[in-house]
Amino acid sequence: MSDKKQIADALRGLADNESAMDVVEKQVEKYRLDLLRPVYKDRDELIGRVPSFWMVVLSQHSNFANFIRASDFKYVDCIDDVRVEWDEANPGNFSVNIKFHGLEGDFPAQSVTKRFRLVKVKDDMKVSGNDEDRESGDDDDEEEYERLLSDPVDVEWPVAYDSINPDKIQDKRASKKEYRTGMKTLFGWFRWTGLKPGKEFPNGESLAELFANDLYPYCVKYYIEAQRDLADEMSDSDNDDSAEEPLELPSDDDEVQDHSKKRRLE
Amino acid sequence: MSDKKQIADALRGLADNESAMDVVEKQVEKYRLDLLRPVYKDRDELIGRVPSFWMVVLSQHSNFANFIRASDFKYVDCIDDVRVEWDEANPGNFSVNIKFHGLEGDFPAQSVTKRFRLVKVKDDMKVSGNDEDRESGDDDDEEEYERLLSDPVDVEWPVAYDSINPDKIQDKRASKKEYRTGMKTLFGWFRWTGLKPGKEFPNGESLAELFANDLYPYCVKYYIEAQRDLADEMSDSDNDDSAEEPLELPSDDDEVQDHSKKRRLE
Amino acid sequence: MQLRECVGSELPVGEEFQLLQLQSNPAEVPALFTARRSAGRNKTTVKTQHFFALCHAERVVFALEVYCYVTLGGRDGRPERLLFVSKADTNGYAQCRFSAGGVTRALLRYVLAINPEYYLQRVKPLKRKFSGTDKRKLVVGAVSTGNALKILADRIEALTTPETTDRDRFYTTSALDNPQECVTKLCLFTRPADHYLFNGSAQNSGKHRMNGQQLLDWWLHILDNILCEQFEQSTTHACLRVPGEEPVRIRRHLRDCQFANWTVGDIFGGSGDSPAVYHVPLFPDDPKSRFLHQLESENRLTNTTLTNFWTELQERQEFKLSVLVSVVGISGSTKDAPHHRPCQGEDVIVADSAKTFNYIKNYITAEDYDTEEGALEAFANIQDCLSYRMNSAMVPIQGQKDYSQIRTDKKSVPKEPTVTLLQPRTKIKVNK
Repeated sequence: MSDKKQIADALRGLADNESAMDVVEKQVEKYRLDLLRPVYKDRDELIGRVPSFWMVVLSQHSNFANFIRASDFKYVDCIDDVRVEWDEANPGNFSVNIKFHGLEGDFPAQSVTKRFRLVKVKDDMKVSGNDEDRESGDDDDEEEYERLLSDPVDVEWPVAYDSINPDKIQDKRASKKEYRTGMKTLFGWFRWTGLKPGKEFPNGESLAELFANDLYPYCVKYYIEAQRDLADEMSDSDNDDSAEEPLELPSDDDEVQDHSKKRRLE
Repeated sequence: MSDKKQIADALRGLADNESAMDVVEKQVEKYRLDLLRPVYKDRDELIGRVPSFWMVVLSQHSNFANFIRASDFKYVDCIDDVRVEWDEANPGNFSVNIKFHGLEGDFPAQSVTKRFRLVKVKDDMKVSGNDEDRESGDDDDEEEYERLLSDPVDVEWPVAYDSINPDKIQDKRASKKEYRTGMKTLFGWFRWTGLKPGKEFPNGESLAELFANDLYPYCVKYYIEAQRDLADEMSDSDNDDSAEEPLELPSDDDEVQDHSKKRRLE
Repeated sequence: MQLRECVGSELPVGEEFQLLQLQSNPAEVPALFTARRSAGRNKTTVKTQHFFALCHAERVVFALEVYCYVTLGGRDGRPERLLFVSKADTNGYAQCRFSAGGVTRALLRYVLAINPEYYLQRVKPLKRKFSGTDKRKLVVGAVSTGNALKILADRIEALTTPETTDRDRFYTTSALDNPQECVTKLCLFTRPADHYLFNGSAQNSGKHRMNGQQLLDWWLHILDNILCEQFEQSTTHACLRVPGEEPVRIRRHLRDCQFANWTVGDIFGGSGDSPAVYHVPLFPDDPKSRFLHQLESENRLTNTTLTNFWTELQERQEFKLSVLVSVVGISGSTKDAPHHRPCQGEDVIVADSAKTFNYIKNYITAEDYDTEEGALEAFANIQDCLSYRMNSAMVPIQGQKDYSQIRTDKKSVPKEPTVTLLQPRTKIKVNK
């Protein structure tokens, strides 16, 4: 019995230990961003002196293109600067600032900042309904998860998008299709809140994370990839199919039995 | 002209900035391991009180099995403890300590520590041959990359492995096949140096990294997953359709999603 | 053979369509068939991917994916081209009736008319030789980001001449010694499913779906037609394999075929007790290749015979559930020597990298087709992408076929057939 108790205590101890690790990881993340802040600041300044830097980065990134409409690239090419800033106190919250230059008669130059905040939500979706057999008040064990939310931010849409610009659509009902199309553009993303799934910019959270975790941190790497002298050099993501990889025949001496050759190694 | 100079200077500045980021990432990694060290220490102690913890973790981890021979699992089940320790001064270097209990008449109880060190190597493989048209001495721009190396460490092999135990094979030439088979076992891994590709344990570096970056940090998660499987709960990988799905490495895009924050060390 | 006429002849008169022909840059790849260790490795295989998408009334409505492998230096010295038809699909959002079978036949006819030499120009080699190159002047993948930035800085200041003038030396070009003797093979794998190229399109009630039997009949009809029309009767044979079915039953599937040389089996050679590894090709995204990789991981590569291979394959998930699946192949010579050379910017868009190819293709295959909106969005995106990014457009096609005459013949022109092969694409867009 005391054996069992010992094991149970150890498992509970491991649960606390897991929480301690989470705390460490958050602290490390804060430390990391504090150290990177001045380095990013220098970098932003240097990038500003390289013509078309962000145009090159954003137009060559294949995943970015999956989020927005192809027609948006006319305005993506107007992006002169992208900056991501993380809150000092709470690095889960961040803002994405995008600077556009204008297009005569179609699109005004502007600088737009969209803020994202990480909020804790009780996981009421996974434990659906059936609250009867749970003591209320004892919420400690309820799973919490974190979600990114945002507020809509003002942005001036291109004139060419008038027909799909939600502010200019008079009869929302008759123009439902146009409204939805507008919401799928990069400009629709600035309205994203995270609170109306299915009705706003699709995967707005993932696009925010793409800026914060990929595009901004690795922009120089992407810039260089786009400048390669041989465009067709394989990048890791091109290798999309394992089925056609050549097979490795066993060497003659271990033809018969030889169990674990390398399979798929990380 | 001065325009061109300005851009060129900015690009060179970005090169320095990249180096500064690498320095930050190394510093962060050190900070992280320093903070985790006491947490890992507590955890090691708690894990020691959970019977068969490592047996459960190692036998349920799908990738670990790909590195060693199926017959090794008899001895993997003897593993009572696994610890990874990173050098305080240089976290690229680490040691993996494995404690085995014995098997009467076959395998002695023992504790084995294998040390790995990260060394810088000039990239002489990618630019093959033809060094004539390059000034020697001016090596500054030559690509450097990092490689994991190790020294062989003593381990007592099971009696059952006598026929493939390199120390007991008399005629190396006649028993080439047995020798090679022995090198592919977990015990062969303890001899791995990283200097004789094709002649020693295959992918020894990857197995070291698997211990350091996956098995040890996430062992509690794997333990819990294994318990869930026992409880007959379907995990994603048990899905019926799995046979249909191609074995694919995660694409870059997934990576962004999953591992999020951490900027990978290059 | 012009793409416009060829496809237009199968589309309804009075209707306007647009066709995208996307093509990868030819690239040398490892051999399709694993060679014995003892065999010399002097073959060269060049792989090129074709992707066609047909649009009607501002909707993407049909797509077809074909790989072409040209192999040089085979045992008898005869060049070979092998067409692997990997995926075809409709989504039911067309605003008029059209025959997907007719379009498939026309597109295969078009690909068969392409001169194999066309695929041998400016080929990306299997391994690039950078020797003799001053790497410090060339921005390639092996150069670190930091050093690449310095190279670019030097270039801007014109301190170094960019090594960009002679990029062609990083590609190979070859000719066929005896193009007349080129062997043509065509193969595909049939397995019914809800969708392959148009995710979620099964939810459209307008999409006609076929079971395994119907799908096989549909393909046999197309291939039989192509065999009679385009191939030398005497030197060509065609094969059908249905794992799990007796030869007698397999022959029954062939009873309506006109071509004389249909047999039971496959075109890859080998007897029942030969190791499968040497006679099963490694096609992309193909269950047979995946099974070979499984055998590799289980160390059964060299001791699994063809007979066992097919028996075990049948046990695998993709062949189970009493769904009729089949492997169909053609091997022989075409009546006319293939002579067509597609023209960049006119009828084909050649992507400069796998990345660009997928970038464009994803506008079609990464969309959701559970509602019509997907078909409309895919069209709008592909059109905008081509015009803004590639300074290009799809090929306009006028329907020329009088459908009124064949309307009664329900059997040969299914309403809106689903043509599905192989595995569904996984959606690239991230859904959280």
